[in-house]
Amino acid sequence: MSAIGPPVGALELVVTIVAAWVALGALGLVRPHSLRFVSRLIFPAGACVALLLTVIAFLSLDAPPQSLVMPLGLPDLPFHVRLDPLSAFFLLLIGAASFGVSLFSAGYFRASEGTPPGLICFQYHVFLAAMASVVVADDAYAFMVAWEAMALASYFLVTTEHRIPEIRRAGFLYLLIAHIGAIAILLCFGVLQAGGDDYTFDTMRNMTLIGAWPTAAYFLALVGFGAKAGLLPLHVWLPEAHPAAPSPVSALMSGVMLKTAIYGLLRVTFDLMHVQLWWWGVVALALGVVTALFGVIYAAVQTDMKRLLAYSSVENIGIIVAGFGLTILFRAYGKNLLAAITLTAVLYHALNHAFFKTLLFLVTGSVLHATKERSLGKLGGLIHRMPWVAWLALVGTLAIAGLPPLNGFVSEWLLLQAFLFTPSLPQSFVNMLVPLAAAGVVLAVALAAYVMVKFYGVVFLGRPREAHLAYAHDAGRFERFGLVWLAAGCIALGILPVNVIQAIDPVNAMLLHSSAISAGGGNWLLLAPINADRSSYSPLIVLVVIIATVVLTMRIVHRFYHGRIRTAPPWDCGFPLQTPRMQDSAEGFGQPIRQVFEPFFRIERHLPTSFDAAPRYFVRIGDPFWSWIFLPIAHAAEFAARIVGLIQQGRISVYLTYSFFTLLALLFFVR
Amino acid sequence: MTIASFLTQLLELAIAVALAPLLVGWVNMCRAWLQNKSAPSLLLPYRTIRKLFMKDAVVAQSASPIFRTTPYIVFGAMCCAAAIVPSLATDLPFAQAADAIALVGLFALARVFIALAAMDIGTAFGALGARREMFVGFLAEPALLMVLFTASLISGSTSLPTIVDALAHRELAIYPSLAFAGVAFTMVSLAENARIPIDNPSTHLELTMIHEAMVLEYSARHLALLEWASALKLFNYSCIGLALFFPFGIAAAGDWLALIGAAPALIFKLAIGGVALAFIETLSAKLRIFRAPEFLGTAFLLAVLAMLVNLLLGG
Amino acid sequence: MAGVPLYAQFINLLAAILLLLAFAMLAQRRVLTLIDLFAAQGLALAISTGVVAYGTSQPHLYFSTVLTFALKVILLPWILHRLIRRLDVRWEFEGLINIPTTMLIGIVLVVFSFNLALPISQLASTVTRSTLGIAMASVMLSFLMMITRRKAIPQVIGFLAMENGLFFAATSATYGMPMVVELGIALDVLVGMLILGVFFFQIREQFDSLDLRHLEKLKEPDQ
Amino acid sequence: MIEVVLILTLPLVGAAVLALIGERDYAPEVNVAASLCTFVAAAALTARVISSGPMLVLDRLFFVDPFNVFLVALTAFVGFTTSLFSRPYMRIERAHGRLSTGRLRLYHSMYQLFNFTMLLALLTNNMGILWVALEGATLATVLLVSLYRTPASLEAAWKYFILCGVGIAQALFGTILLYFAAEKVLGAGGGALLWTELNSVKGDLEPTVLSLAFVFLLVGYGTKVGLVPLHNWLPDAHAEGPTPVSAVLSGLLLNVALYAVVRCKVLVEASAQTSFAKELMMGFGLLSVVVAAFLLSRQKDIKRLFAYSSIEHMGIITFAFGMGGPVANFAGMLHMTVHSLTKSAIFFAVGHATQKAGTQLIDGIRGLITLSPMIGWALALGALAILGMPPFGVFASEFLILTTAIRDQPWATPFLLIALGIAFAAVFSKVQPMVFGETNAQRLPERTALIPVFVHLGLVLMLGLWIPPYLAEWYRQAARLIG
Repeated sequence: MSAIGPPVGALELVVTIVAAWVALGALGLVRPHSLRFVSRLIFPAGACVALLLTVIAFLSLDAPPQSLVMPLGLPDLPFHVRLDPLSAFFLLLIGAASFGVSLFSAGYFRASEGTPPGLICFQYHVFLAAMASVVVADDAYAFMVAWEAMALASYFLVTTEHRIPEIRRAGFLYLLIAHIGAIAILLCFGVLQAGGDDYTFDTMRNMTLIGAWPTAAYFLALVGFGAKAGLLPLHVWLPEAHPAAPSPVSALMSGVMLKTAIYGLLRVTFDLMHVQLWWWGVVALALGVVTALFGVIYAAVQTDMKRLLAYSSVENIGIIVAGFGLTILFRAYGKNLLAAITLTAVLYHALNHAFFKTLLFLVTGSVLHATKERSLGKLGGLIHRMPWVAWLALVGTLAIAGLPPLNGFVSEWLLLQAFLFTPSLPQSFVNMLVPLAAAGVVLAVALAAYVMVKFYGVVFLGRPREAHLAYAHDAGRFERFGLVWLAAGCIALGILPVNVIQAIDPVNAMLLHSSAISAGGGNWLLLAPINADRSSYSPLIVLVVIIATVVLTMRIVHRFYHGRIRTAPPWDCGFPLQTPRMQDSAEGFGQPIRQVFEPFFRIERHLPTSFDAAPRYFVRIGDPFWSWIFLPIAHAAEFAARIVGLIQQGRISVYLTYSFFTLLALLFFVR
Repeated sequence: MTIASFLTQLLELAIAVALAPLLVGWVNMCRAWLQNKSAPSLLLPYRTIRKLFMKDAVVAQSASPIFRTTPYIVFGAMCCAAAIVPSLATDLPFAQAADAIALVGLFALARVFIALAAMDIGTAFGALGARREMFVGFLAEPALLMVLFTASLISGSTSLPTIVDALAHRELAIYPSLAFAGVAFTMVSLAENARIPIDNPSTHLELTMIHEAMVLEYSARHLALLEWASALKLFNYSCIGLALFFPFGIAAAGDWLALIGAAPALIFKLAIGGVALAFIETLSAKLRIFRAPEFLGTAFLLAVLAMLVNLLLGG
Repeated sequence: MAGVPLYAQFINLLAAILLLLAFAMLAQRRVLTLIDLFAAQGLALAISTGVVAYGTSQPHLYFSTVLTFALKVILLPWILHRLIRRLDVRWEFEGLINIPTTMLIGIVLVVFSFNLALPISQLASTVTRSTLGIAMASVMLSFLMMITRRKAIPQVIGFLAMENGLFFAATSATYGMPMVVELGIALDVLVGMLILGVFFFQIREQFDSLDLRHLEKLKEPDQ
Repeated sequence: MIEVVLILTLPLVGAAVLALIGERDYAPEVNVAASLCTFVAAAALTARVISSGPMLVLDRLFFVDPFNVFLVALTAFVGFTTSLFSRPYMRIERAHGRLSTGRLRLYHSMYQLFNFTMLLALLTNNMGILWVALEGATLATVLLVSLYRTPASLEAAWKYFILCGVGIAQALFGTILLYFAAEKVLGAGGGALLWTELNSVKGDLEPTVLSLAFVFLLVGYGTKVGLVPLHNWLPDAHAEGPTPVSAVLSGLLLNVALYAVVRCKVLVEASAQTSFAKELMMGFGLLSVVVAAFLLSRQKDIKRLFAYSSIEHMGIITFAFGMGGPVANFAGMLHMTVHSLTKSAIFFAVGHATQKAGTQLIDGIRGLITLSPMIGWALALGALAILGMPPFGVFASEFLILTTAIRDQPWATPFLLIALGIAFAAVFSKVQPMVFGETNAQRLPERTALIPVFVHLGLVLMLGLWIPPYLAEWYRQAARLIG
């Protein structure tokens, strides 16, 4: 790509694209109730714009930073925008994922009970525009505006079906946590700005913080961006909001929006600040691993397919943040090469997650449309009814389960490699600690496979658990395009890691002044971070070999024996009565995990007794963080409010007494 | 890569594929002896496979293409794995393409597919088996990875040939961490190969079976491939174990004489290993399925401990 | 008080009377007497203004003397009396706190405001500087009175008495504010009084009593 | 010069005319016309001040500088839009039989009078007149608050009158002390209360007297600003008065009172070299923010809810002015502007919402967006704007305030963080069900006036994304003025 070089005025183009998205959205408001107008015209157009963005971002990945000053913003603080490798990478992510999602949406949205389609289209495109602006913003104010616009747009999208109380509640929770996080981020910028003369990121880059200020900034950022990314314990909104939203929106939120939080973390920690302390890294690492384990364990016991995916997003974010912490660790000890490798893993995983999680959420959308069912317990056997969706979903499933030769495996491979480098760290305490983290990550990855088998198996395989599933229809044309694009992305990212890493490398150069591939002994075929005989991986070869063996075996078998096949009903083990309901339900499949991790769950469970007139089994798995953190806070606030409320108790003489004593107190204070 | 090393690669692959059923036969034989039964023929597994290939395949109506492709994919994955693990020699060009982590990935790939295939029919048994298999897997996999990590921390590499080189052809050094790793590895491989105490390959008792429950719906060539694949799996695991803990006799790169000597060494080691496996299976009793996590958890912790010990005592 | 001109001494005397009256109002139970006391206070205020005007020969203060007299001695008391008669509320009323305690608090207030005003009075250029403290004290006392009264009218009288204190501060401590300001103030007081008159009737017709206990509905709901 | 006269006379004339023609049913239009003329005059004045700097008119009696001229413009503008809104609103009220024509007459003339007093307070150069005007504003609004003559409204008006009366009395005492200190420097007579004069000699005013005076002034005017714990009149008055009055009360009156406080603060800070004025204002500000935030979560009545939010924002502004410095003052003034625009817009929307639902109780108002999307969106967006959501202007000022605070007054930021969080939770959790969900609202006899709402919100949105350079310049001058 470096051969072509960045298009002239790439940044201007990006800004135009953002404007174009907003304009398209506004166009949707012209005829808010005409579904065909919106879905046949605007969403495809938006998709084209997204594709354009992808191309531009890709071309300007290794371009020198360009910046612009918009004629908007505060008087002393016009909006600054900047296009450097980091933002280019995330623009690439946004563009690529949203291309697929927009195509899908063109076929997805129906006239809904809640928000009219035109309005949805508006909010949707504003959401895209906001995400793009977040990553190009180059001053605190522009960033915050874009950031909160993103939150607002997504909030309104989440509450599309606003007549359902749960959805309203989810939206509220989401916006609340987003807002608190935003305030934290804002304060973080306040610290970074360090009384400099304005709020541009350049000023912050030039400031050198002293004393406890850097730590304050880092932790404010961790809280603020963590709240958006769904880091423990601020993840509670995520499993509520993602299922509530329409599937393309959940896809965007989970696949793309969470990454903007990662972007923010990287930007603040490595670009705006010059010092990184090793124990910041330890904190992030620990948080990440705990989040990952928590997320995947909870995903394993979910019975709603979108909640399951939401928790799996929590897990992936946890892995990414763990990698982020490791990067800080290496960076703090000046091991820039290793830091670069880790950072590559982080970015790579972010990109991968953007693809496969988006894909899977869109798949749930198609399933939802085809069956009107979200509960895993009522699905099954869809591979026969909707083959397109099923096969594309299989790609996503294998990818997210971290299996070679797909993309999920590559990033996890890199991350584990990075973990194996820790012995070179000078501090023995960290040396002891990191292997534990590695073990945690590996455990999370292995569990992810469990979860995804559950997801795919229960939804698509087996026999339909409900009669009406027989009428399920496959996805439409636009939807297929979207899904195919994302699946293709998963495969491409999986088998061409070397090229991808080369593309990402400018980011390392920018943030860590080091390169992940400089020392690598690999070639286009062979991915070798340090040198080929230390560790190397070539998915292409693996893929070829596997396919070769498979084909060969098939040939041989059919050649020397025969290909005769009879079909028969499945073996009933002597029980003549076999109904689809006898298959494992989702609860059933998650039950071992629930048994093992019993103490971590808040389970309310009702087992039927043999005397029950109408026996029914019921289990709900609650998030313990509610009772650990959020409810106490809420109660404390209520209590405080009640106390404060006593001020206002209606008697005028009491009010007069207040003023009187205020006066006396002040008078006493001044003399 | 030179043509020679390519040949080595093919040779080793061929040997693995060929010898795998023999190992199974040998283990069953030993076990029969230890249990004072009259032993089945050493070649029984070959006969079974051949018989199965002859038969007509029966596939359930509700089966999807996944069900029918899975045996080939599993078999393919196992072959790749066999190509990575240095059993005879250490100059394996293919091992460049996939290191220890990829090896675990390949095992996982096989596991996931076989589990999906089990769920595909939509019988209670299939799902039950799949669930248990994944359940065993989610603890066994990390443990295996940790064992490999310990080794790779010692040798500073994750590519198996390099590890083996480091362990085999350096001057002899005592690695206390490998003791832990060894125990952990043994436990893992028992679980992974559907052996007592986790699973019992020679029973179809619904309450206990794991692997058998998954392949219940398979017949004829599909079943044959799966059986062969699991034999290969056992073979691979044994080879990994031997390569990590008894790496002696494995030929270094381009050392033809050593290669000649390596084959008998391998067979000898495998024979010993088979006996050991039979012993373990005979002496230990099948665990309840919910004891499995404790068993594997122990394995996992031991493996992690091995890493820590390694870092503490500098390997 | 040697060296201090006679009129100044006279003003100080009036100041003392003013404070005394403030105390008396604080202690007073019967509303009619309260009104008379208020009128008396207004008279003292008017006289003191006049004396200041004479002593410092500031003609515009004569004007405000007349204004004060007309407003505080004649007009407001008259309105109040009319109100009382029209609403026929000639009750005795109970304060929230009993009289002795109120007086005690009052004395504390007086001491407080005296030594608060002391440093300021030191650097006042006017001869009648000590009156500032007294003015402040009477403001405080009226404030206290407003707090302790439970009925509407006495509270308003307290309010007006507070205005008296302010006036006194304005005229005698600082020899009068600029004319326009005084006019404005007077106007406001008058209008305020009228509005209050209207109010009393509205409150009466709503609650048929002027007891402020009826005016305690709006509060924070305590759920 | 002529503009000043016009600005002051037009409302007076309007009041007189409306008092005469009250019964006619074109009275609302007259009201609108008067406000419009005032607004035009104010615009002309601002234009002049921007072009040719501060000016003194009518022998130093009136004084126009950037600081008060932007408030004048704001006041006139919001006064105008509110009159636009009150036209249909009041008609609907009459149609519902809650008001007689006689009351409407009172309402209209008092509305104009109220505008007059506020403009006077802003324009005058004389601290005494400032006091008089504010007292006048109280008197005018007391009658407006008690317009419905319900027990509740009477009670509210009574509390409003007594508390503000007492407070304003303290302010008078403060003014007297100010004069007392000034006359020694400037000599007795008119000059000693002119702000310009005081400002020119603020350095040599007697610190002890001034600090004492500031206490009285702060308590006095602070009562009208609604600073905790002097705020108790505010929610009642807002909740019980007619909605247009609530709109102007929290949109304008609070600003004007705060303006008075700031003027005094300038003098005191210069004379008393201590920072106690700053500390007092910051303390009161924070206290108001926190207490209001907690009280927000207990409201059942929608107008009370937004009244408390006004207290909270006044607290924020006071805190900003307390911190001082160019950025904080800039932010404070920006916040004044956006708050009054947003809050009045919200009250417009709330007014129609309550009319549609037939109740002020939050639980009674549901799913506005389904019956009348415009009102629903207005309420939703307004609430989000007032809660400091970008890209609305409120966020711009809060951004500046918070970022300044964490460097200058780090100790204060936790309180602000908590307060803003709680306020968001409280308000939004109440607004969301009112906007979304199933509805229970009914149609209205008269067309609702939502243009003002969206004009205001549009302006606020603009201020969040782009502040016109001259406006910015203007803020900067003002910020410099008040140090």
